[in-house]
Amino acid sequence: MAKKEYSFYPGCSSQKAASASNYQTSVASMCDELDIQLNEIPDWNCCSASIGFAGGGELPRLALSARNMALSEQAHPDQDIVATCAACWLATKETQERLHGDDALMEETNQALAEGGLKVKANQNVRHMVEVLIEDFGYDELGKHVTRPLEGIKIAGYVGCQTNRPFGIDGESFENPKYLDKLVETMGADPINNYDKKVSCCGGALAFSEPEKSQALIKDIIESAYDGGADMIVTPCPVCQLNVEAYQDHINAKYNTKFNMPVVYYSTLMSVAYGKDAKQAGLDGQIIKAKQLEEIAGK
Amino acid sequence: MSDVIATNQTILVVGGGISGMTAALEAAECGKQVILIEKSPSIGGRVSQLYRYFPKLCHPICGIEINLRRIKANRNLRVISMAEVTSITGESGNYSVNIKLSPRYVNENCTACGECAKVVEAEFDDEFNYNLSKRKGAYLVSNMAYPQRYVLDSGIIGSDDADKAKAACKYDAIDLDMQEQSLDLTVGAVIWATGWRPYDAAKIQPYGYDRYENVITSLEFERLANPQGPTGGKLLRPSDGKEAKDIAFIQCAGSRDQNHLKHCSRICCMGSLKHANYVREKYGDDGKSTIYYIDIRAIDRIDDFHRKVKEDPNVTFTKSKVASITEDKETANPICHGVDTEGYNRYSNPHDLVVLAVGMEPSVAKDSFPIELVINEEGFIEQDPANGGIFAAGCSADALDVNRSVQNATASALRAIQVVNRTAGMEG
Amino acid sequence: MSNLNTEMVEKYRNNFLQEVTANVEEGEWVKMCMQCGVCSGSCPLGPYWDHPPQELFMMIRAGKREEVLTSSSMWMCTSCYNCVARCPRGLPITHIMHGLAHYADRLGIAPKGQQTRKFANLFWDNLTKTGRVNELRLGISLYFMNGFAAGVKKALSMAGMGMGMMKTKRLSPMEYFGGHSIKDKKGLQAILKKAKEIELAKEQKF
Amino acid sequence: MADEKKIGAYICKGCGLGDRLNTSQIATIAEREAKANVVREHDFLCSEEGVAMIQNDIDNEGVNHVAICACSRRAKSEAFNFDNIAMSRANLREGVIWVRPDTDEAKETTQEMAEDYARMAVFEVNFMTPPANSGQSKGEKGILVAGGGISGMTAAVEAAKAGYKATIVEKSATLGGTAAQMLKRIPQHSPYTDPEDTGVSELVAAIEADDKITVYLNATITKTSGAPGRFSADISTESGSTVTENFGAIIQASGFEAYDANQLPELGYGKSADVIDQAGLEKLALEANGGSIKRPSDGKEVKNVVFVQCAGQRSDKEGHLPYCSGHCCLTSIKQAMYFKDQNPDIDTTVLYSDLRTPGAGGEDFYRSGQDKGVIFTKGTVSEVKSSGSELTVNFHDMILNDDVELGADLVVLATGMVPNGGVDIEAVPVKDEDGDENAAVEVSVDSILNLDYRQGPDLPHLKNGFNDSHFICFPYETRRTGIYTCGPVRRPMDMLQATEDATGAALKAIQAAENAELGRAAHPRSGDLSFPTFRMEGCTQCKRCTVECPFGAIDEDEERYPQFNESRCRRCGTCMGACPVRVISFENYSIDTVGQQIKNVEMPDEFDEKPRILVLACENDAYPALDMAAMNGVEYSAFARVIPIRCLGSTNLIWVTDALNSGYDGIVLMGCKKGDDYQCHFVKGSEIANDRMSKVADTLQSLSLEPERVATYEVAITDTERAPQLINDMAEAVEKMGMSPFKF
Repeated sequence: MAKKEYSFYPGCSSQKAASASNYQTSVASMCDELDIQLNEIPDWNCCSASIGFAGGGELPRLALSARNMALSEQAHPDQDIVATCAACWLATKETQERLHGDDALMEETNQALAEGGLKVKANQNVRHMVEVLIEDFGYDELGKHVTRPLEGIKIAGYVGCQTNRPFGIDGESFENPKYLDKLVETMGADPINNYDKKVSCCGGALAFSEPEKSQALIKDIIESAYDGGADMIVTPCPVCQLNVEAYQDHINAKYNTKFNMPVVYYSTLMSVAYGKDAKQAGLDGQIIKAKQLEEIAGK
Repeated sequence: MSDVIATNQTILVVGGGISGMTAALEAAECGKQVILIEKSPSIGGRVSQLYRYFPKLCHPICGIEINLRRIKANRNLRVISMAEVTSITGESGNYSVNIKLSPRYVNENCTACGECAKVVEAEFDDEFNYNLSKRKGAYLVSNMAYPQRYVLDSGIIGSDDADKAKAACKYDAIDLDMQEQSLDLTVGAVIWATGWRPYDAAKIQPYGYDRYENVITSLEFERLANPQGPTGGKLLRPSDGKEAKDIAFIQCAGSRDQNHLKHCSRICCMGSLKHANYVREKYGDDGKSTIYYIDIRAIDRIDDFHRKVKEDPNVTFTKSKVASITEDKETANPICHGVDTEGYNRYSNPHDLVVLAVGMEPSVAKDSFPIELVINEEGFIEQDPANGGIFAAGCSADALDVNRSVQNATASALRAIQVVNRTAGMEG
Repeated sequence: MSNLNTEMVEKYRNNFLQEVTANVEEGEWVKMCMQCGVCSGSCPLGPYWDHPPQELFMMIRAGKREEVLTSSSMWMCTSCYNCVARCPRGLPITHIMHGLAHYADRLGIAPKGQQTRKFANLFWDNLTKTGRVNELRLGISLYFMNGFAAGVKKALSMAGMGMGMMKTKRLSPMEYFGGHSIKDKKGLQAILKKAKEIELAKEQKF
Repeated sequence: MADEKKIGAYICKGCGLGDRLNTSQIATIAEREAKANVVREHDFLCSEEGVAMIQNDIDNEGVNHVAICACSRRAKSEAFNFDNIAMSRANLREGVIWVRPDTDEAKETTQEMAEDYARMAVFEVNFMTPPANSGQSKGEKGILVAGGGISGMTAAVEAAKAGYKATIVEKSATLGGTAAQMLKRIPQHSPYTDPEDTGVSELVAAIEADDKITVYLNATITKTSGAPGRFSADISTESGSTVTENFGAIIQASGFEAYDANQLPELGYGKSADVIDQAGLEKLALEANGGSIKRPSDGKEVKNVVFVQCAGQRSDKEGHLPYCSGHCCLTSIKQAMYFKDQNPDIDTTVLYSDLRTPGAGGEDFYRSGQDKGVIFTKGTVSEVKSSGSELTVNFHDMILNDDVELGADLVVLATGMVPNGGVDIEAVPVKDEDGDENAAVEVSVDSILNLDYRQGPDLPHLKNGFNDSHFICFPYETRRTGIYTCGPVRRPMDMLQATEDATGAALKAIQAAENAELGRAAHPRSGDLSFPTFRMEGCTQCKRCTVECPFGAIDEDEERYPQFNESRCRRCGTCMGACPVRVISFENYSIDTVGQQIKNVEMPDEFDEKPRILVLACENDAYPALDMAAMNGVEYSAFARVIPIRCLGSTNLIWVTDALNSGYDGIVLMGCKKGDDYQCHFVKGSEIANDRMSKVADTLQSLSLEPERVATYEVAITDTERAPQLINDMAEAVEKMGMSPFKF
């Protein structure tokens, strides 16, 4: 297969020494195996996720994503924009939809961008990395690269919210998307069927501002993974990953549970299955070590 | 089928449900030549699968019995089953229609003695019971089937079962060499009465029809309630065959929802009120019904039926569109989650069984009509001069209850008669 | 700030729905709600809302301006989009909640101690400074946003997590000094400034 | 039929009949005992050859009475379908071998059963004559339409389009009815977003342009007599002139009256000029003539209007309407749009309890209303107060659970439709304290049709004054043949439905006229040519037939003898059952056709321990139920002899008495559900029969027989388990009571 190039929007959390830097590491290894070239959007900015709304009004927030699209149009005009972060993808895709749905908004946005010497058409496809994998490669192709099948590992596919709603991955349902399970299967591991917290919310950004409420949600997400017999959880979203992994101590303390459930990215699984070592797979980024993966990666 | 005679004064009725039957009979009883075609092996349509009608709680097949007698007695009316329209060309007063006839593998000799069914072993999902049970590969659609003739499922053709069936028939009624046939008719007017199909409940993802055994549709519930149905009239839930006594009815399952059907299907509220009656009929005070609704649409004089049910202490009305259904892993009880909007009360109610009052979707998809017609966004055929001599009857025209379907079908019969009378130059 | 509030009260007399329609992001959708309640039932933090979305919509129509804008309800939105996905009338409920929160914040009548409100503001300030979010600064300011004592307490309680993050190189002390930023900060800030102007100008038109 | 009677009996040996029964024995009985002239057996009677064999006897052997001894009369009816002959069916398959076990011990009783049925069939047909057109009809085809509103105009126009003459009689000075008082109507076409032109002017134009349509304005129908195909109506105009015209059928489109909102003082009607009903708003909208709508009290521009749904409707309160008028929600949305389309800043609030906007268009229109800024609030209104120029609506907000005082400068009450259904001829007379009967409450109401029928001047009401049909599958089956109602007089409805309804009614009217000419019965025995006749010399003028006929088909002539109006008759036979002196009969159904069957059952000697149970089963429901029981392989007593009857209402006591006298041990009567939700296709048949049977007790007493020997049941067509059970129950009861002493 020929090299595939995309205009890449990494997002703040994927930066060096940021909360999802390990995600970025594994994505890089995965792409390397699949011969994907990610061309970073020069000087991209934060999308304000879905929490910037208090300070930023509608237009300012749209302008943020519009700027990224404008920069992408300049740098990589004929490439699809690809994001690995759910929030980044959603914010950008939403902006695109809104701009095309409302000429006045498009006009105003460009007025604003002009101040920065930019102009946006917003015609590039805005896609999540998972879409690239499923649509541009397909499970069969992805399977062909597996050199170390993740045999015997039971994995709960936690899709979460923003990679799933309101857009979601084409052909998947909001309530029971199956793509993570299929990816898990493709990598030779065992998906947890009827994982009923699959698309439940982890509290998102409110994990910071409403920790107790959010941790109650996170608890259910982990519990139900254990109920399903999972060894670990896989997710496509940095916020989900951080929230579900990082607060397990607090939750254990509060609810005296004994959670110690690794939470990894699909790209981590794939890197390992593709024969990358622990570091390349970003396994060193696990607060809760994914031992089974390390073993395989160590082989 | 070469013996089918039709002229530009003939009226073709497409669809043998209550609307098609009515349109065909009313026209034929005015002395018009009518051909009624039905896709399935028997006419009767969806109403023949219902247990009772609202608001009288009388039995649909009672009316069908009368209609069948009218059909048998009427020489102007010809019924052709297993027939589908493939194309219509021409104009008002002169249409050429091509009809595809699927093989029944059983000819007019059949006496419905049932010997073939006895020897055939292969079983298939019984579509008449919405696949809640199995039927033989040689079968009579129902005791009310008309034509009262058996059918061989094409799935057994070429198998020993087929030969066994043929051997068992003393009347040379089984013809395994039957082929699909094509029939060309000239007709003056067409009444389109292909009716409706239940909206695919699996698409309403939050309700988990495809994930939870004890979430069923209102039409499946009709079969469960019916003594002739798969459970002999017992309200047994699919997961464990236990009697369901605490039953939830969810309105607007697919209706009034831009994610599914935009329109209100009209019949579902009354249907669920009727179902609450079934629950009382079966269990008395031991039964419990909960109706989750947005607006109860018991329109016009039948609102008294609604008010009667409201007085039943065992029936709870909750003004809420259920947000989601989960399943209790131990009991397999579906749990309805949502908010009662009258005063903001959250609920998570477990029930023995959840019945989705699924919406009404036109049977024929907007883009697959054999001739261009004026069809509204909802997929129903509008009454429009541009449709020429083609008239919708019943649920092809709108989401209608039986009573209104029959009125509408009767009206359509007159519209068709106007066309053929004009072509016959009979005015004045 | 609150004079803007009184200004708006004047402007829209007793028609709060019109005010929302004009000034709140996607506010024109509020009138389309048919009170089925599916949004309220779908919300992950539902139980913590004093008034769930469908009720807020009804309150807006009923002109309960103060109750709505001073409510903490819309600040409970986690942006999970469950309501949006299920709404039979296609209301962009998540955005309407964001819009209401933003509007209340601008009018200066949003609940003072509301944690999400503070965090959201911090986040915005943080990202607009450098163009990118600086997680450590955000985190630290987050701890201290309720005052020093509370901050220390919270910082300690979160220390475990913080350490975990640092050990795994997913949080770096170096961040506090400088850290990530875009090159064309000026350009970005100019863009945002202009965007805000346009928005306010539009508002005046109504 | 001039040529002499020749009976052919044909015994089928197919479907296992040949293996299970001794058919040659049956043939012998048909010939020797029942005196059939031609008797033939056939291996496969419904086959082409079998049918040809019979047809040949008819064509060449002069057979004109045919007894088919094979399967149920409900089966193979296409095969056994011969012209101009009398035919009976002996049900040996569903009625005998399918309900009896195939065992040696059962063989004898099964054979007896079959022999009896064969004998019965031959005797039955022996007493039948092939019916022919009575020739009563005058072949009138014109349609009389009472009422010139949307429904009436549509009915006339649609009938004319089909080539039939139509005459509209409208009591007011103009056509158009209520619709003509409206600015616009609810949309009837996609995209269902805006009110449409009422369409009244087009209809009026179409009527004026059509020479097939005659219109009488300021006119009423002062007398209607006759029957389908020969109605005669006196049409009197205000000027005093009266013309008499003949018609084939009648459509009653007498519409509705607005509910009197003065009965809603709590909602401020009558107290403030600014509280109006929906009709009132249409008036204001028309007056506004495109400009802004002004309120009645002071002509001030309306800035804030509140619509109160279900005003005096859907409630059991004294003076309120118990039903929903169906159109009001959509109408209020339409009327709110009158304001919003004119000026979006006008506040329009609809207070509802259930918003009812069904069907394809309804929801779109609701959405469009919201889009235009109409506010919908689920609330129950307790009071509308007026203070000076301000109105205040007090209501409970069901969603916010709040008691709210809402200001308004105009309040529109969505009050309901009151049918203009004429005199309620069945209104129960009320007794005053002296016990004298006062005439019914409704007598003050003007009659619509002034029928000179024995049973009263108008159509019977069904409920709440509506002339609706009770049937779901047969909405046009009024109880006066050839007279069809449509529009809001039969049930509350909007204009779209009224239009559909009127078109359907037009078809039924045309159909009634066409069939009357051919002497064919109307639904449900469509096509039946038989009609009742009576032996005048025997008649005692007791009037029971004229009183009991569910369809008011029988009048009384000058000498007070019953006068049968064939085309008004539905052929149920209730008159025949009612007649104490048994002088009424049909060519193909009479006291004898059934009596002979009862008589010709072989009655075993008391000591044979073979009781005989007579089952008279309604052919519409009970008989099919037994057939389907047989298809399901349900067994029942071999001692039962089932006779299908047209309606339990046709059951004459003589059948019961004769049966008891001739030694039957038990009698089971199976009719349809009676009462409010009756399922009897002849409306009153089963009910009347039930009253009649209450007198059987006396008969039983006089014969000193146990009352348990005669049982009457309501049986539904779905009772495939229960119906056989009822027969077996009787068999058991008989076993307990012992055999009847009346076997000779």
